[in-house]
Order: sequence, then C-alpha cells, then structure tokens
Amino acid sequence: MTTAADARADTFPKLLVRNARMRPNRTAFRHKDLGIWQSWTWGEVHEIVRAYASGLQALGLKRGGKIAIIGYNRPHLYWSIAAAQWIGAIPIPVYADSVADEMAYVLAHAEVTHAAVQDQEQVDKLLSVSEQLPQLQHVLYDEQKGLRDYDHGHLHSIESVVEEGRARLADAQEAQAIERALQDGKGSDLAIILYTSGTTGRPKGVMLTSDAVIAAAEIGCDFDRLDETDEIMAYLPIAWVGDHIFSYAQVFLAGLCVNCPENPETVADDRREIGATYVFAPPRIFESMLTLTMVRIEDASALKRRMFHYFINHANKVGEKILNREPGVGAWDRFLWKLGNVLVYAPLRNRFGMTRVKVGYTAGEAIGPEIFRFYRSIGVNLKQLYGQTEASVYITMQPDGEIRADTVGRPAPQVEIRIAENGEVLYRSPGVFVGYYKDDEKTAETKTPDGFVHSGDAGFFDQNGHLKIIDRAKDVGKMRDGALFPPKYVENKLKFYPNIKEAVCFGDGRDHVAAFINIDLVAVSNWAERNGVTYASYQELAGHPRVYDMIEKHVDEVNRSLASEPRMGGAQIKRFLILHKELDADDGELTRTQKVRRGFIADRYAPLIQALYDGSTEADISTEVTFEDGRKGVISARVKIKDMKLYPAENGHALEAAE
Amino acid sequence: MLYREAGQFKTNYVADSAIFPLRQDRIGLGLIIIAAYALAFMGSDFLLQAVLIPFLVFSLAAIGLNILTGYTGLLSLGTGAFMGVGAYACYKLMTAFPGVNVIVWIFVSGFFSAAIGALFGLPSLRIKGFYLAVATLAAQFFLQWCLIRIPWLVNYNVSGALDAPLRTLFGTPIMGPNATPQTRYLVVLTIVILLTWLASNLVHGRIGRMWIAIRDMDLAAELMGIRPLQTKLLAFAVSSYYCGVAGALLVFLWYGGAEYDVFNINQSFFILFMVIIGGLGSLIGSFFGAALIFILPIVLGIVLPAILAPFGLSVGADVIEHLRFMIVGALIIFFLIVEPHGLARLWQIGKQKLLVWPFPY
Amino acid sequence: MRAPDNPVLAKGDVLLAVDNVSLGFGGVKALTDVSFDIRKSEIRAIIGPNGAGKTSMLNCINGFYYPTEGRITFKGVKRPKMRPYEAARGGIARTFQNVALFKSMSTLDNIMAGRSIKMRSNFFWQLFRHGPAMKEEVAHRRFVEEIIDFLEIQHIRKTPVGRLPYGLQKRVELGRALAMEPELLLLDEPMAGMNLEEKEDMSRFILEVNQQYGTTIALIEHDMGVVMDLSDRVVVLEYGRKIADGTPQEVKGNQRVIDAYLGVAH
Amino acid sequence: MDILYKIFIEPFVFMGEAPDLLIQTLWEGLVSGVLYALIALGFVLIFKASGVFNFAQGIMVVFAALTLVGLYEKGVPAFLALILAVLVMLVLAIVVERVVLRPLVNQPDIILFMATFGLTYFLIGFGELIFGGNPKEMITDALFLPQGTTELDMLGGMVRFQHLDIAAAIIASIMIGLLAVFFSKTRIGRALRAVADSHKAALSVGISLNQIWVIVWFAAGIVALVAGIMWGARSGVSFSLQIIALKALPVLILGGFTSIPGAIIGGLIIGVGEKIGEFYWGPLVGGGVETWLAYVIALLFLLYRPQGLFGEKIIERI
Repeated sequence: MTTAADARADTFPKLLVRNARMRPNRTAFRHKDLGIWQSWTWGEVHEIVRAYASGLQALGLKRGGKIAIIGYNRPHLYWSIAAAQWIGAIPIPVYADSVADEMAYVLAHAEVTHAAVQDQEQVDKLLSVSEQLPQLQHVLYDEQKGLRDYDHGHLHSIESVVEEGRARLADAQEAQAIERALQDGKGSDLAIILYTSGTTGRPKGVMLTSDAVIAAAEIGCDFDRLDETDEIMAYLPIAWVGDHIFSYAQVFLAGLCVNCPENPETVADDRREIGATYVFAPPRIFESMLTLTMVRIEDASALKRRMFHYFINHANKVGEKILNREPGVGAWDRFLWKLGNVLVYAPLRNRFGMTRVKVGYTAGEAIGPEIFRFYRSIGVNLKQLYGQTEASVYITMQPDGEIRADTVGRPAPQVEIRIAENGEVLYRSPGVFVGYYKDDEKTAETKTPDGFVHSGDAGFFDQNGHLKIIDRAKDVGKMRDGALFPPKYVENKLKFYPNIKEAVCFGDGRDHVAAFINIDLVAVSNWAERNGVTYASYQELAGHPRVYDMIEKHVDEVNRSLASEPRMGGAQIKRFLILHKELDADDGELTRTQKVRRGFIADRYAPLIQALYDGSTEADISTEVTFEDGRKGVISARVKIKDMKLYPAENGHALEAAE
Repeated sequence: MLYREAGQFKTNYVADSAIFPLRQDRIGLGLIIIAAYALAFMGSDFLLQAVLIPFLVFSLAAIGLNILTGYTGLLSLGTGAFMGVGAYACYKLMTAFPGVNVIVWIFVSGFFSAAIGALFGLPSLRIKGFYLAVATLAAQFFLQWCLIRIPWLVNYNVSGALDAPLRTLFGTPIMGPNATPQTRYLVVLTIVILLTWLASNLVHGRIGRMWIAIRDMDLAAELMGIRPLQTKLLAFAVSSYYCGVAGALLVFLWYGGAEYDVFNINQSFFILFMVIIGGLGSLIGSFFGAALIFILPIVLGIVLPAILAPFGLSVGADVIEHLRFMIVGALIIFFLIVEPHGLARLWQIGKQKLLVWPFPY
Repeated sequence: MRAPDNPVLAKGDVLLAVDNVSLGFGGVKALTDVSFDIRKSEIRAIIGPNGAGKTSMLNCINGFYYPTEGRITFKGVKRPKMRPYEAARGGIARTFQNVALFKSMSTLDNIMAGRSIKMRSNFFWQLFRHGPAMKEEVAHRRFVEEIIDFLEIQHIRKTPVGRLPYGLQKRVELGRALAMEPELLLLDEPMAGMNLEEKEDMSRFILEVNQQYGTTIALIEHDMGVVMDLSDRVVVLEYGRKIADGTPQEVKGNQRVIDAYLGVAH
Repeated sequence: MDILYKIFIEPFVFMGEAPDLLIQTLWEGLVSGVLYALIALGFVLIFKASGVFNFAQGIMVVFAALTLVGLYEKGVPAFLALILAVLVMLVLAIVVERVVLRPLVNQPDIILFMATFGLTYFLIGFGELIFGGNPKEMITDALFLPQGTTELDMLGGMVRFQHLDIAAAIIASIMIGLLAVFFSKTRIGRALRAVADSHKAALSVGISLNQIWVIVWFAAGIVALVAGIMWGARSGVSFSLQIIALKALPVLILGGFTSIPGAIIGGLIIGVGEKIGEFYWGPLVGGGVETWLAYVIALLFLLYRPQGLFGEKIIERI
C-alpha cells in the first residue's frame, strides 16, 4: 500500500505529517470519554503532536533522551510516543499494571528522564519510587483527577505541555526548530524500546528502529490489505509489541482509526459499539468469550438452546469451508448456513462486536482448535500468527484459504526461517531488533552473526510448509527414557477444555509426566450448578470428587491424542492433581501476561510434586497468598492425586522439523 | 436478532441522547409510518372509519393520560371530561370563527382543556393516590354537568348535541358529512404523529425527567429543587391538552357529532384501561393499550359468531355483546397477572431479547 | 449561578448556623435546644447513637421540617419557613439514609434530574427538543459526565438504578447531589451498609469533593473511624440534645461522648 | 348582590319558613346516607384487609340483587333465593381470591385497582348474559319488606316517611352494627384488623391470608346483597345502579379508607349534604347538582384535611 512517494516517510512523525496531508479530515483516534466517542482527525492529531513535541523540548527532552509511557490505552499516551519520536527521543512504554518496584527497575535501567502517565495512580507509583529514579525530571499526566493538590513543580498535565508547545510554535524560530527536528529523524534511528516481561529474570529492553517497525507494519498491512477505512480497538497493554504494531505503527502507516475504550470494565461494550474491522486478541479472550457464550446459552429456553446447538453443529461441519470458499458444500448445506447466519451466527458476531471484522488475529499462545474453528465457522475471519517482540511481531502468518487451527502458518513476507538441530526456530526479517538495551551479551546469545534470531521456540514445518510450534526450546525436556517432553504442548491440549483454566506439567528427567490442573471457576461452577454439585468455596469445588471425575475424562482424552501423535506418546500424563487455589499473577505464579512461571511454581508447590512422584494419593500444602487489597495470608489444603491409564504410543516419524 | 448495534457508536451527545439511538429502530419506525399512510389508500372505509380513526384518537387520549398517570404518577379519572372540554371548545371556536381553518381550532381547543385540567390539578399538591383520583372524579362529574346545563356551549341547539359542520383543508372536505373516511384518517394520523413526536420530546427531556422524578420519589425530587406544584400542574395541563385534542377529534373527525354522554365516566375508565394495559410511562404502550382495548372487542364481535357457529350456536347480537364484556374483563385481569407493567414492558422485553439474541440476557 | 446579592463567603466563615433549635412531633421531641454552626469548606460530622435526632437535624437544615423553636441562619440570613425545594435552590443538596433514587431511571438520568434546577430552556424548545433545549441538554450532559467520571461509574451509565447493588446506588445518589453544585452538601450515612473497599472509595470521593470544589459537607455517619478520618469538626447528639462539639480529637476524649457510645449497645 | 342574597340568605330563610320541608329533606338524605355508608363499608372491608381499592363493589351490589330477583323469577321461593344469593356471593369471593388476588399479590395498588375493573367488566357481561339487561323490580313483597307511607303532622306541615325507607335505615343500621361486632369481638375480626397493620401479624394469628381474603370478600358480598335489596326496592334493579357505588368514593374520602365509623359518618354527611344542596341550592344553577356535589364536598374537605376525617396525620419521613 505504500507508494514510492511515501518512501521518504521513514519515521512515525513523518508518517503523521503525511497522513495529515493525505487525509486531514479522516478520524484518526477515538476515545470513549465522558460518555461519547471523542474523535480527532489526522489533521488535529498532527497539530497536537507537533505542539506536544515542542512542549517536550521545552521540558528538556533531548534527542536520544528517554521518556516512559505508562498507562491504559489513551490517545494522549500514543501521542506522547509520537511527540517523543518527533524530537528523536525514545519512548519506553511500561506495563501499567506492574507494581512500583518492577516499574522502577525498567525506568532506572532505561535511564528515563521524563514520564508520560495516565493518571494519579501512576503518578503515585512513580512518586513512591522516586528515590530510585534520580534522573527522572518531569512527570506528565493525562487525567487531572485527584492531582490538583500535588506539587506541580515537576508535574505537568499533558494538556498544559501541548499548550506550552502551541505558544512556542507561534514563534517562527521554534516552528523551524520543530520542523528541523522532524527532518533530522532517520529510519535507522531507534524508534522505541519495548521491555519484554520474560518468563524468567529481569525484563530486557528490545531496541527497534523506525525502519524495522515500519517494515513490520508494512508486512501486516499489505498481507491483509488494511487501509484508512479500517477500525481497530486499542485495549491491550501499550508496552506490548502487538499493541505497538497494531494500534500505533500500522495506524500511522495505513491511516487506520484507533479506538480507545472508556476503561477496562467497559471494553466488551465499547468493542461492540465500535464494531472494529481489524481485531487482535490473545487466545484467552477468545476462550473466555466462548466460555461465556456456552454458559449463557445454557440459561436460554430449551427451544433456543436446541436451535443454537443445531446451527453451531452445522457451522462446525461446513462453516469453515464456506469461509474459505472451498468447493464441496452442497446447496442445502449452504442454505442451512445462511439460515443459521440469520438466526445464530450474525447475532453472535454482533454480540461479540465482530459484525464488521475483516480479519482477526490471535497470537501469543496456542489457541484451542475447537475455539479457533468455532469463530471461523460462524464467519469470523480469525487467523493465527506467530511473532515476537524481537521480530516486531511478524514471523509466520496464515494466508487466506490456508488457515488451520494447529499450525501458525507460513513464513510472513520478507521473513526467512530455519530450524536448528535442537528444533529451535530461527528467523531473519527486516523487522528484527537491533539488540537488547545495555545487554550486549544477551544480544550476542540471541542474534547470530548472519542476522538470524533465536526464537527460543521449538517447532517444525508440516507437509504443507506450515510451522507448528510445540514449546519453548529450552522447556522441551527429555524424560528418563529419552522420550520428548514438551510441557506447554501438553498443557495447551489440557487447556483447550473450557473446564481447565491452567495446567502445569512436569516430566523432564522423570519416569512419567504429572500435571497440576487449575479449574476454570466460571465453567466449572456452572457445570456444578447444572449437576447439583454444591460447594462453599473454590477450594471445595476444586477438591470435589465429581470434579475430579470430570477432569479425569479430559486428561484421558489428552492422553489418547498424545498417543496418536509422532514422538509425543511418551508425554502422556500418568498422574494429576487439581490445585486448591487459582494461579495468580499477584502471587508471582503467572507473569503479567498470564503465562505460567513453571520454575517458581515447582518451588512453591514442591511437596505436591514430590507426592505426584512418590505414589501417595494425597498431599498437604500451605502457601502464602496476596489478597486483592494487598494483605497477605496463608491457605492450606489437602490435595488428592489421581492415576491415569496410559495408551500405547504409535511409533511414528521423528520430528520432521529437526531435519 | 435483527439488531446489529456493533458499529453504531456516537461521537456527540445529540446522537447519544437520540430517542431512537439504533438505526434498526429508526428504520422500523419509518416503515410503520409509511405503512400507516399507505393504509389510507389501501384500507377499506370500514377499516378506516370503524377501526383506525378511533384507534388513533384513543391512542392520543391514552398518551395524554399516560403523561399524567404514567409519567407523573397522578391517577386521574377525569379524562372523559377533559376530552369533553376540548370537543366543546372546538365546537364553539369553529362555529364562532368559521373563517379560520378548523385544524387551527383543533389545536387551540386543547388549550382550553389544558387550563381546566390545570385548575383541577391544583389539589394534587396536597392530595395523593386514590384520594387524588376522587378529586379528578369531581372534575369529571362537575364538568359533565356543565356540558349538559350550559346550552350556550352547543349554540342553543335544541337537541343539545354537537354536530360536525362542513370544513375543508386545501379545498378537500375533512369534516362534516362530505368528508371521506380517507381524508379524515389522514388528518387524524398526521395530528397524532405530530403530537406523539412532541410528547416524546417532552418526556425524554428535562421536563420528562422531572415528571418521572416526582413519580418515583416525590420527596427526593422536591429536595432536589424540583417544584412539585408547578411540575404536577404542567403534567395536568399537557395531559389535558392531549385529551382535549383527542376529544375534538373524537367528535368531529370520528363520530361526526355527539352528545355530552360520550364524555362520561366510562370514557375515563376506558382510557385508563388503555394506559394500564398498554403500560404506564410508555408512549408506545399507549398505542398498544388503545389497540387492545378498542380493537379487541371489534375483533371479538367478528370472530365470536364465527367460532360459535360450528357448534350450532347462532347467537344474538346482545349475547355477543355480553360475551365481549366478559372476555375483555377476563383479559384485563389476565394481562395484569401476566405482565403488570403492561404491553409496553412485553415489547421492551422482546426488543431486549432481540438485542441480546441468541443469549437470554 | 448565585444571585448577585448573595454574599460570597470565604473559607472558614460561618455558612450555616443552627441556634437553639427544637423540633417536636406532637408530644415527641426530636431535637431540644441544639446549636452549632457549619463553616464554609469544612467537613462537619454529626454523630450520635440511634435515635439521637441526627436525621431530623438534617431535615431541619434542608427545609423538610421547620423547627418548632430556634432559628437556622444560612449565609447570614435567617431562614423563613420554606418548602424543601427552596432550600435546594438556595444551594443545599443531600443524600438519604435509605437511598432515595428515582428507581426507574438510569444512572445518567438520575444525575441529569439532579441538574433540573440549573436548566432553564423553556417549554416551547423542550417540545421540539431543539435549539436552546438541546444545547442546554448537551451542556449539562457534559457536566454530568464529568461527575460520572469523577465517581467512576461509567460502566453503569445507562443501567436503571433499581438494578444496581446498594454501594453503587449510594454513589449515584452522591452524584445526583453533586449535580446540583451545592454550597452545602448533606450526607445522611453515606457509607451505611458498605464493605471496606466501598467505604474507602466513598471516603475518597467525599474528600475530593471537599478539596476540589470546596463544597461544604455535613455528614451523618456511624463508622467512627471514617468520621475521625474525614471530618474537620464533629457535633455529637444524644436524645435530641447536643452533648459535644469540637475537633475529632476533642470529641473522642469527651467523657459524655464515651458514655453515650458505651452506654448504648450497638 | 342579588345572587349573593340568593346563595347566602334565601335558602336559610326558606329553611326557617318551612321546617317541615327541611325535616323531609334531612330524612331523605339520612336514608340515602345510610345506604351510601353500607356500600362504603363494603369498600372499607376489602381495603382494610387486602389493600385493594375494590371498584367492583358497585357491580357486586347489582349482581347480588340480580341473582336474588333472577332466581325468584325462575320460581325459586324468595327466602331460598336469598340463601342461594348468599352462596353465590361466597362462590364469587372464592373465585376472586383464587383467580384475581392470589396471582396479583404484592403488585402495586393501582394494578389491583385495575384488576377489579376487569372484574367489573366481567360481572357486567356475565350478569347480563344470565339475567338479561332489562331493569327488574325488587321482590319487595316476597321478602316481607314493608310498603306504604306514614305521614306525620309536624312543624306546621306534613312529613312523609316511606315504610321502606324506615326499614332500609333499620336494616342497614343492624348490618353496620353486626359488622362492627364482627370486627371487634370475633377471632377472625381481630385477624382482619391485624392484616390491616401487617400481613405477618395476621399469619401469627393462625389464619392464612387467602382465607382472610375470601372471608372479607364474602362479607363485602353480603353487604352488597343487602345494599342491593334496599336500593333495588327503592329504585329498581338495573346496571345503572352501579353508578351509585361511585358515590361511595367521596364517602370514603371523608371517612378515610380504613375507618368503619368514618364510612358511616361520611355516608351520612354526603347523603344529607347532597339532598340539602340539591333542594335548596340546586335550583339556582338549574338543578342536577346531586351528580357532583358529593365529590366537590369531598374535594374541599380533602384540601383542608388530606388524611380524611378519621385518618391519622401523615408525617412524611425520608
């Protein structure tokens, strides 16, 4: 979609200027605020960002200086990124829900001198760790509320900085200076540093140049033919590379319109109101939407329920083929699908806010095939992609018509992939990062001299040339008998059942595989209600014999499926238990992106692991937990352990990817 | 199910506070209005004269009463009399000033009933609930007595009845013996649509909120600075205005002439039924109520003989009439049991169901 | 918005003075010879055991009852016998012990209804929902949206209040009172029946209203911790009589107050 | 000045000049007042026990009287017909409780009020279907109701007392007395009063709410039957009778919805007031003031005392 004339726009501020020229009156940003969708056109955004950039200069932000961006998705924070880039400073988006200490580490590591934050909560957080951040000079905020009485010596509202910038720009010299700052920016300059949360260790700062981010954005825009008529909802953390590419880079590149929700509680409603055409969500969101759908439909009248299930079954049979425009669907089936579309699919899409979706993506983790197919069968063009921060997202993508639930697609345009001896996936693309900020050692470990990047994931290409990711490369263990043990692969199979929220498997260097299961409270409590199982607490529900029976069935199915796959037969689950508490990011058991911290969990629940392998039928455990209000407490429980039947493995082919 | 609200977002308060924020609703309303006008050209004279004109007139009266009873929570049993005031005022005005178009007088006549209504609304400051209903009953009987006793109101007509003189609009007779049901229907329809639109504007704005505030929690409303007397009197006045116009339409564009007796206490009850069955505090409910209470007996009158005939029961008109009374009475009880909040609530629930379809909530 | 002849008071001036007020219903005396004042921009707590006459006191202040004896002076002017709406228009807003929302209306409409006294467009424009009526509606909607934002109730903006949990209803009620932009805000047990988290939120809102807008607040509250944290001065009633008046610290140490609270089982 | 004279002086002069006419008017007012009170009592009974403002009380009067006359016309002996009519009212009470009240329990007052409208319509249709719509003569003789007139010389004129009126006044008074005793002395009566205060209290007396409703509606039915007989004997039995039931409304306003003595005194005030008003002031405005005078009296009274004659003063609380 980019023309030769745009080739000159090699930074985001330049793209902004181009957009303001090409489509000054098209809406660029919307934010649901004060009850309505406040809107800004490209022309307005350009004017604000330009003034903002000048205001930042006035506050002493210099080329190469660092500015932290902290908060929920707000237009002003995206503009902070653009304004910083305008004057050659480097924005450092930080996860808004990280606690003050985590935040302090990143800010200190990045040596930020300025911070643009959303509200009082973030200001308070920064103030609480201010002695760890001696170089932090100015804090800018978006929302005034509660900050009126704060000392405004080093605290400014973004609004006032923009005003200040406007005043400065009235002066021709300043106007020239800001123009010069814009032209001084080069594609090879650093555009942003994104700190990855990482499953282990401290966050690492991934340095990306404008060229890389723009190249990556281009890959996506061209692939799905995105243009200025597309709408996207910005609701994922702005510190996450996905949001940066989708809600910022591609927006500036293709002129999409970004919509920021009112607040986290209203995302579902806001998404429906906007009816985005370009959607991104991690699998858990699709999962929870589907779970909620199934739970709610159980409360519908019998007739409606039967109709729903009838048409959903029908969609399961033919929906994907119709979406893929595959031949071989009879006229009657087509008619039934059309009828189902009127009665079920279209209303469902409407409820999900996906009526206008052109293409939707899910990534970050494997999505359950049933879930994936469900959305596709009701006519949502959902796709998977495989990406990393270090690649500015895109590594593999699923072209139209080649979409499958169990693979992540072909290499994205301009991306080269090779598979290492140990199964690890390596890639090279125009979007790859420069290095880790202030960590040359790690950079050298990750990037090969010829420019390939170690993804850290193990996978293989199937017969169709589609990449299949099985696990983190370092996590793929070996059992004592030498059989492969990809824990995440097994865990994902478990998690595809709506009743299972989280699973943690162990088996590296052991005789057999054992698993911790976390039940999904919404799904299981609903099941309990329908089956007359009474319980007083999560703990009691989790330990209920009938819940165990139900989960046992799921585990058995997983075992059967593992037995049928090449080289996976050894990874069947021999014993499992259901955890008495939900794994929680506040207790450090999950990362902020809701990924399990296997090592941490292994330490914390060591007695349980021991019991899983010593043959006992139950075990006691007490753990410290952090409640929502920050208080700490201890909960203890006696957890039962179940033995499973194992199936003979089909001795299949070796991992094809390892060739 | 029919709704696709995804993508219907509002970027300003005017759009957000629109009375029909969803496109599908606006389209539906448009279609209904078009259909209503189309009926003028496709419906039979019987349909127009015996069903649709009175249905619209009663809907208008029900809207009037709904403003008072449904929105402001003041029970009134004087609707009939307020309609009567409108009808007699219209008669006096158009016979005294035949030069002015009758449409003008129809609208002006409402102001007379508004004034009378406000006068009888004065006790509402001190009296609440059923006690107030009795106060309005005083209006009903007193005004009715006035209509009988003051021959000046009917221009000393010996019969004491009102008759509809010939009146035209753009040269077409719209009133009197020469006016076709079609033209009368069109006039009534236009007036009802216009007044419904105005009522809808009122109840969705500041005044409507004040009315509802008085209804829901009058003490709290007063402690928030809402003047109870003014607010209640305004409700009486607006309500009576609608009733007055409906009364004028009833006599001159439907019956073509009538005696004071059409404005008796039974008429008041009749309108009250419509409001309750249709749904208190709902404009569309007023139409539903009018449809059910007025059209149902007509349908029964046609359907009942057809149902009874196969059993060899050929029954007289009087028996049909009695059965109609019984069935209407039973249905009122039935509807109150099934949905005490009226047909409007059913409509709302139905819409909500369509909106969240296929989910139950 | 204030009438020009109204005196503009500075922080700390007496906004409302209650002098020797008694109130009786038939034979029952609800208040006996109570005197205290409320100063501009302070948070004034009225506490006391059940049946001490606290709500009756608020009812006198906002004109719902007229004292049988004594007088109430608001902004330096002795209050005549008035209807409650006149007090409201004079700048006194309140919330109620048992939530008194307009339960069929949405959160938004409830707060908009609280704005009624500020709205002026005439009946004619209201009829057409156009011109000044719509302009006014939009302007006040914006103001109301700011209250909604302030109270963090965006997610229930269009929910009928009848369906809301109690804690949120109390919040909406506060919003409705704030919509009146009162000079004196009376809160009758704003935290009754709330859990800890809700109480913290409500305390935060009350403090912020006081600090951001300088609104004078008089509140009745049972939770002593909250009262001590929030209020600048406390007046204590028992059996309709004032038994103590002063800063939270002073009141806490007052022997009669301790007796009153210990003597009555709670 | 002339008009003021006519309003404020002349009627009183007339009263003084012809005291016999005044007595005659008062007597007639008294009789209709007693009957109003009887009908109002039916309202009060039901309102007290179930909070229902029973609009159907009027049609119940007609229906009861029609049943009695209708049965007699079919050849049933008068007193058997009377007993059957009582039974019919019992059945009606049971049906109403089962079909109307029970499903609508806890609904707002206005909904229950409306339901009794539905009941009214139903009973009109039903009554006409069975007994026909034509007015009937009350079976005065068969029930041994006295007829004839006693004329007394007094105050320089003749005052006529219809025997029927005397009987009506006596029977109505007895009926009212019986009800008063029923309410204050019997267990059920006490339960009824308890219900008026709170439904829970009634349950503690050991009578179910449903039973109480049946009893109350039955009692109201009997009151209706008596009222129907008396009123029917005076002016015939027809559906237009139900309009007199509306007259009970101002009576209730005066007396308060829950007060039995209030209903009696209110009935007398309205009855006497409207006859006096009609006779002495009616001609000034062309007569017929009887149709509305009662309501206007009630309205004016309400403005002065919104809670009614015997109601408690309402202290509003928030």
